[in-house]
Amino acid sequence: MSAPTSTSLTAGRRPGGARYRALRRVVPGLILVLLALIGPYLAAHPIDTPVTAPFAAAGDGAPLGGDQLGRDVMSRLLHGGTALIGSALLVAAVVTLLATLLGCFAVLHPTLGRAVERTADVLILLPPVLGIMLIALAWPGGGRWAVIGAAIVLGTPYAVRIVAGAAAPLANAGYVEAATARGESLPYIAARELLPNLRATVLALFGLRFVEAVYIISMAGFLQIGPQPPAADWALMIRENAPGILLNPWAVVAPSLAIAALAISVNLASASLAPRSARKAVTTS
Amino acid sequence: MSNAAHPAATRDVPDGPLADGGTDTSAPLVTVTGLSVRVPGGPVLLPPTSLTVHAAQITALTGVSGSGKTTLLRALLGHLPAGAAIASGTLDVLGHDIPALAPEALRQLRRTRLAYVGQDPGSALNPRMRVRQLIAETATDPSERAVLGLLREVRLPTDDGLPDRRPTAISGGQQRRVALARALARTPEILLLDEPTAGLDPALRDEIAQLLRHLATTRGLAIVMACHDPELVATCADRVVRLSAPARARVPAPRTASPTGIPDKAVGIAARSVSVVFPHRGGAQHALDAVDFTAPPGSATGIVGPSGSGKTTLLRVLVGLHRADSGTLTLDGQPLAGTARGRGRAHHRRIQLVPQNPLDALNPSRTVSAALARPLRLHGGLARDRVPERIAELLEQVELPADFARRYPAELSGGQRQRVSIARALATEPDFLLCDEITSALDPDTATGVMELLQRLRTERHMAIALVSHEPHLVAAYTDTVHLLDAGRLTAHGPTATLLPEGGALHG
Amino acid sequence: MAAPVRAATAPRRTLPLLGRVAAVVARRVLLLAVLLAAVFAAVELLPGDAATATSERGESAADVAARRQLLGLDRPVWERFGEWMTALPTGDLGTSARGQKVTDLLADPFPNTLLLAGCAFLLTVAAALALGCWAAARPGRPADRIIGHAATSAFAVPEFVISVGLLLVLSLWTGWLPAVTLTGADGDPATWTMLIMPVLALVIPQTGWNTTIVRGALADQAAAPHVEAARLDGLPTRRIILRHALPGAVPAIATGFATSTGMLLGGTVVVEALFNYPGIGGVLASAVASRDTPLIAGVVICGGAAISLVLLAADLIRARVLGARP
Amino acid sequence: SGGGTSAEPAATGGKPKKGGTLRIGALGRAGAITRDPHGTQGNESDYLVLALVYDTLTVPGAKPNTLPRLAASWEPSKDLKTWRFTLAKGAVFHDGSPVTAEDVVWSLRRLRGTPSGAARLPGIKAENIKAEGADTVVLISDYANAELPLLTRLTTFVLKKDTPDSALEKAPGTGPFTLDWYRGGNARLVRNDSWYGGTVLLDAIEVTMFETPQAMANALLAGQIDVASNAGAVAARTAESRKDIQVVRRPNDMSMPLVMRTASGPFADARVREALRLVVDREAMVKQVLSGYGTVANDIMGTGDPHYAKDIPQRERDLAKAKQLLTEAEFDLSRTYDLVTTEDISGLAESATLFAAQAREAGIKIRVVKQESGAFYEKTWLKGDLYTSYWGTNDSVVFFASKTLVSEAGQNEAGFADKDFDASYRKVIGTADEKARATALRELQQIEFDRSGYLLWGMADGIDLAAAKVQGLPTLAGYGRVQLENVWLR
Ligand SMILES: Nc1ncnc2c1ncn2[C@@H]1O[C@H](COP(=O)(O)OP(=O)(O)OP(=O)(O)O)[C@@H](O)[C@H]1O
Ligand SMILES: Nc1ncnc2c1ncn2[C@@H]1O[C@H](COP(=O)(O)OP(=O)(O)OP(=O)(O)O)[C@@H](O)[C@H]1O
Ligand SMILES: [Mg+2]
Ligand SMILES: [Mg+2]
Repeated sequence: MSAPTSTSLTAGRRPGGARYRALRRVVPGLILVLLALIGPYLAAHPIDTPVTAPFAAAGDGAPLGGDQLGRDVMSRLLHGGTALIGSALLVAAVVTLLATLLGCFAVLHPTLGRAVERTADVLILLPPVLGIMLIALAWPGGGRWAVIGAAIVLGTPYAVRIVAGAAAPLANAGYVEAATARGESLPYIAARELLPNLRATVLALFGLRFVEAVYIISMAGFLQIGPQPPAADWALMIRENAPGILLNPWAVVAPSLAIAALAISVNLASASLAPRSARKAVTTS
Repeated sequence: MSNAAHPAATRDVPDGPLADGGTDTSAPLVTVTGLSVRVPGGPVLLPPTSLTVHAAQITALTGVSGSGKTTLLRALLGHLPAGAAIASGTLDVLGHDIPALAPEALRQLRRTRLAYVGQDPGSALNPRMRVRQLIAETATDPSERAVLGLLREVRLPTDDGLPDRRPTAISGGQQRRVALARALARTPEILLLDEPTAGLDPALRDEIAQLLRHLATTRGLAIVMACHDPELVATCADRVVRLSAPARARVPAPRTASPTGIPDKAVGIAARSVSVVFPHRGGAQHALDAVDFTAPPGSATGIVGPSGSGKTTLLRVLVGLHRADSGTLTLDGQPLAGTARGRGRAHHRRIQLVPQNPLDALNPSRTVSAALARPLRLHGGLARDRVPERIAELLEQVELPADFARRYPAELSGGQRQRVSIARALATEPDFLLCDEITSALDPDTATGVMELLQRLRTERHMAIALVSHEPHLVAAYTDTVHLLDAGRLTAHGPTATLLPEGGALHG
Repeated sequence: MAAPVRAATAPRRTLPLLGRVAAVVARRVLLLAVLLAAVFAAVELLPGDAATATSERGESAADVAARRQLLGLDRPVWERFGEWMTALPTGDLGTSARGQKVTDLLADPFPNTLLLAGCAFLLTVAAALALGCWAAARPGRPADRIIGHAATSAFAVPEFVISVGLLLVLSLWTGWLPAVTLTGADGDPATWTMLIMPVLALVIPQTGWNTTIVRGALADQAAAPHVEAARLDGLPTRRIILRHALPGAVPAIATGFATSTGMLLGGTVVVEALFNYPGIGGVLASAVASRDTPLIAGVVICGGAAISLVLLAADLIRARVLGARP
Repeated sequence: SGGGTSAEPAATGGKPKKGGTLRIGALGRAGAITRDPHGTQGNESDYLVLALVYDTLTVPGAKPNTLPRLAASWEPSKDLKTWRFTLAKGAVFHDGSPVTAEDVVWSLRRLRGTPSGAARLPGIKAENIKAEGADTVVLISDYANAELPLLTRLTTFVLKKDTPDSALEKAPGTGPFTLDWYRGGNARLVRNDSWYGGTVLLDAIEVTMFETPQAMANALLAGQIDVASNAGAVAARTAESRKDIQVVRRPNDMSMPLVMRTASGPFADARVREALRLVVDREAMVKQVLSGYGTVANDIMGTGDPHYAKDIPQRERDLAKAKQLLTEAEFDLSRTYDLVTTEDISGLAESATLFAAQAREAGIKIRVVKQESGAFYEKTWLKGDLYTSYWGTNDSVVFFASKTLVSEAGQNEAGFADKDFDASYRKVIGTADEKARATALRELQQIEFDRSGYLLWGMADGIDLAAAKVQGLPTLAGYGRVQLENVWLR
């Protein structure tokens, strides 16, 4: 029997095929983000100039028809993703980061853990919509930033709970105790001992938070908080054009599809980045 | 079944990878020929092995740690580790070609004819179900009478409410037997056991050995067990299959023990009158009750006591993972902070613990080399380019090949993990090494090797060892003094030779 | 031989159940009070107040000031909060900025919203559990992937988009269901068919969210040793999921459902507007627009009480499930 | 004066027929419900119910724009300060008791006593509202006011004398319908057989309150209601393809002017204001913002007035002239100017957005700022340099002159102070002679056209949707749409 060569060891652990598959799942998300970024340059018309009748059906000049002012839905669609994707990414990143930090420290530091738990308990009683209304109204002119702030404040407590829940069983693991006995600092233990084992949780959380952020931002748009006209924003487009849905369904359907596609592709990407082994599912063999 | 009546007759089959029950007339239940398992393009988990198993026989799989015992059992069960695959050979269990079996047929096989009890059966019991439900769930006859009968068969009491308790409310030995009853409930033809007695005290071990013998005889059951406990093999196995390990690092030549005399009491690590109380609903439990402990530099101290007597708790107090409710700690006569956070860098380096459970002692998402490099950099202040060299050295000390540095813990066997954990503790070059059951997952040869290493470090570097162990012969052989604990109290302490004559049974 | 039964679990059952429940309830009530104080303070932070918000064209500054005094807005917040809180136990929610009793304003819409959100909640629980278990039983297979993506996108698409879609398909194009809710003299929806679309609009996104959580929690449990062991015992997948994986996943799932309650109540603001459902959502929207502190607080306390009840149930379930573990 | 008939029926489908229940939807918000006839009616649904149960002294008409209702006729004194209103014969409350001048006086004084009473009955003090005999009510204005009857058209609902506040919800009115039940904005009204104003054909009216025009339009499309009141242009276009739905257009319903501050700021120069008026593309605005459901306007408020100056030439887009005027006025083109708007009514924010785009073509940089309604009225309205406003009563030039244009007006949105305009206004309201008044009115409108702070690009039609069976719907602008007493079902 021959001993395995050391070079084949690493290759065996992560076969090229798996890496390729992971890449393939990340690509749709990247393409969409890229499209949203360069979309404004592809748009045929400016976002605030009418080119056709209000809610005109799809036709020449406006492949997806006109919106409530007769502006080109297609051009607005190409313009409208940037801000939504940007804000949702920002919210998801900040919430995930905060939650990961607080969650890890909370399980390692009981006092902080209790404080976080109590805050989460109170905030969970506040329906998110009411929370957005209050925060956005308390900060008039905050516009998009107010909504981003609200989404972060409202999303963090629950996210902290998820991270803390996943980290709690690890906090007493032998390797964490070994690190403590070795004299490692709390930040080191959180970052190097806990975090690597929470990759799956954190990435899944990021995906979920992104979707949640899209939801909250569009909800805020519907409640007339956040981005202001004539901004081309997918959520705003849905809201503004909803009355004309029977006249030009595309004005509503296209941004809705864009939001759904965005959510799916980001989730797909975050799921494929998560380590396979850490998240075992019920398998039959 | 003819041989069920005289099992002793086939007991002393010669060891060897190709051991074959040539004397059996019945058709074998399991036939393994030249089976080898490996990660494609990666390491070998099991070198080519052959094996036949007959009804009413106990087959013991032995071999050094990492030789593939667990892997073979999992292969028989059709449940190889992720990424691993059968490289060669055939595998026939109860007339089925396991690797080719459809998932549903495999499930049926496991459900009715093949039972497996893993290395840690306690955690394999659903903590939310009662003992009674656990057994009825897999039983061919789930009636009350049959369930109680099974419990009696594994020698569990049925009249003190045990059937209505949950797994968390019974002791480790009882859990092991409940798991066994659950496996037997489906009236299997083959029973696969992985390390059925690891970490149990000798009394429990003997009881389980008897039980297995009894089951094989009365039920005509074929038992295959992975086992590194020579005594268990000696008392109950009909045949022994010795797996040869894949190529491994050189075994260091055993050195003669040169125990130093008991030095000056003022130096070394000491605990005075330490008490630890765990609050429990409706009362408190004294895990430690005014316990004194001393370990001078270069000494070897055994800590012995039945399960739950507070051994682990004492070590945790010493290393600062648990703050004692009362009592004082000193190091070389200087006060020692009660928590690791309160201690200085030097203290962290000087006192190291090898924790009890090898399964979670290593961070699953960091490689062996990362686990070893950190203490080297933190405490050794080693230059970056010197680190790999030192890691290889440490691995070699615990008899692991240097290329294991790149592996993740999931790619190691139980014993290999335990040795990495020992190597990590040694990386800081500690003055006091606190060892909590460090040989429970190791076969005798490897265990001896590790103990010899510690012995050598004792003499060379004047390192003190505190050794918690259920294996009296190890305590007897490698310690000079011993502390006896019982229910949180120190019942006796003194020279090992007087307290543990010839390593005899201590308790039970 | 064996060690005695561990002391950890035995005395648990002896604690009076009533006392434990009382403690949990007391904690929830306290949390609700804290939230109310926070909301009161937040409304104070909003620019403008009820007096200016309810003013109309042509009113002079003196008129506004007079009304401000009439509404008691010139007194300090804490004084008004204290007054409001002490009246609470008597069932008095105070007087709105327009001078109506808050209890009267909420008497009709709140039960309607409870009906809507309650139906949606039950449906969500049932659907999410069923879909989540179904997907978890087929990890990595097409059914699992489809459910996963569908759940994500269902959750990403806000209620108002789903409402519009449902309206188009189920009512305006096919005429199967009434487009809006009309009420009779008793203030309730005239027919039960009017509930279908609002309930669906709430259920679809929330089911998406909860299916994701159920699926994740089950996947986490699947890695637990006893679930793995059950698999090696050859038990059928269905039984493994229902009997071995699900109980351990319940705490995480219960927390997920509890958060859902808040989102459901929030979603009613939008859904009620689109389907003209006579609920609390409309009251809340206009109360926030007119800075009507007592009315907002009234809505918050009703919603908070409903959420608290669900959380309480979650607490009890969690205590029961975790109680089995030391 | 006095006389004439109520609104013209929208469509005639044969001989009016008695019977049937009309299900009508109207906009309203749950939190803004008011049952006080003299309170602030934020909800159209509430106003609709009140207007059908209670009567005002006069009602809006097409020509003349003030028609008799509870007051059968009115007569001014020579100095146009004292006005005598004679009550209709046979007017009784729903409980059978006759309407007396005392009841009317009490109701008007109650109205005058509300916080916004001074704005609703300007120039009339509470003590100057008096009864004269059983059927004559005397209103004495502080100044000569030829248009005083205009003020009595909208909220002068008459209740029985001394109705306590606690009994308001069930207080009997005098209107064509009596209240069956009311709950959370929704109501059912049944025919008042003893109404003095004529025969009412409908058996009952069921009012449903809708939070959004969209929900209301959907209800109509799904056949759940018969009339969607004020449903909007988009709903109308959606319904156009449906044969079973009629679209009732009520011209001159809503004005959405841009207000430019004349008193100070960048638009104080009349040339700048004129330039902006020349910049706007009125046709495009009507087409895009109103979906074509409206008419181009000429910067004069009150387009529905019978005396509206149709002879003043329509201002057209002229970018060259605009640029020239801007240069003459040394207008700073490098700056970005904020145009503040709200979403109070649909189309408002859109008009601002579109105007900003059009202004850019003339080199003027305008940024649209949307404010929340409360903040807008507190911070911007009456104060801002450039903002959108909206008015729903557009059948009187004098109304706007008195409320928003004369220099001392309480709601002078643009801070407009023009001696010539003030003089013309005084002449209009102080002159009894029809001819002299008409001349002054023409003059007043010319000034408004030339240099007021308003940029009125167009007028939105009021749009009601109705099932084909509904006949006799009102076509008057603004609150004229609540006059449902002549409606019948085919
Ligand atoms: N997933 C894996 N990937 C790579 N190598 C593995 C993996 N699992 C186990 N191995 C290697 O396979 C060999 C056999 O492992 P196995 O667990 O069968 O040993 P064992 O005989 O049970 O040892 P022990 O007595 O220590 O438990 C070991 O050398 C181990 O390092
Ligand atoms: N975290 C804890 N909470 C509550 N009780 C505990 C805890 N840790 C240990 N105990 C209890 O304290 C006692 C001593 O435990 P300890 O782990 O020190 O025993 P041990 O001697 O190491 O036993 P074993 O040989 O089984 O490892 C036991 O009865 C145990 O149940
Ligand atoms: Mg093993
Ligand atoms: Mg121990």
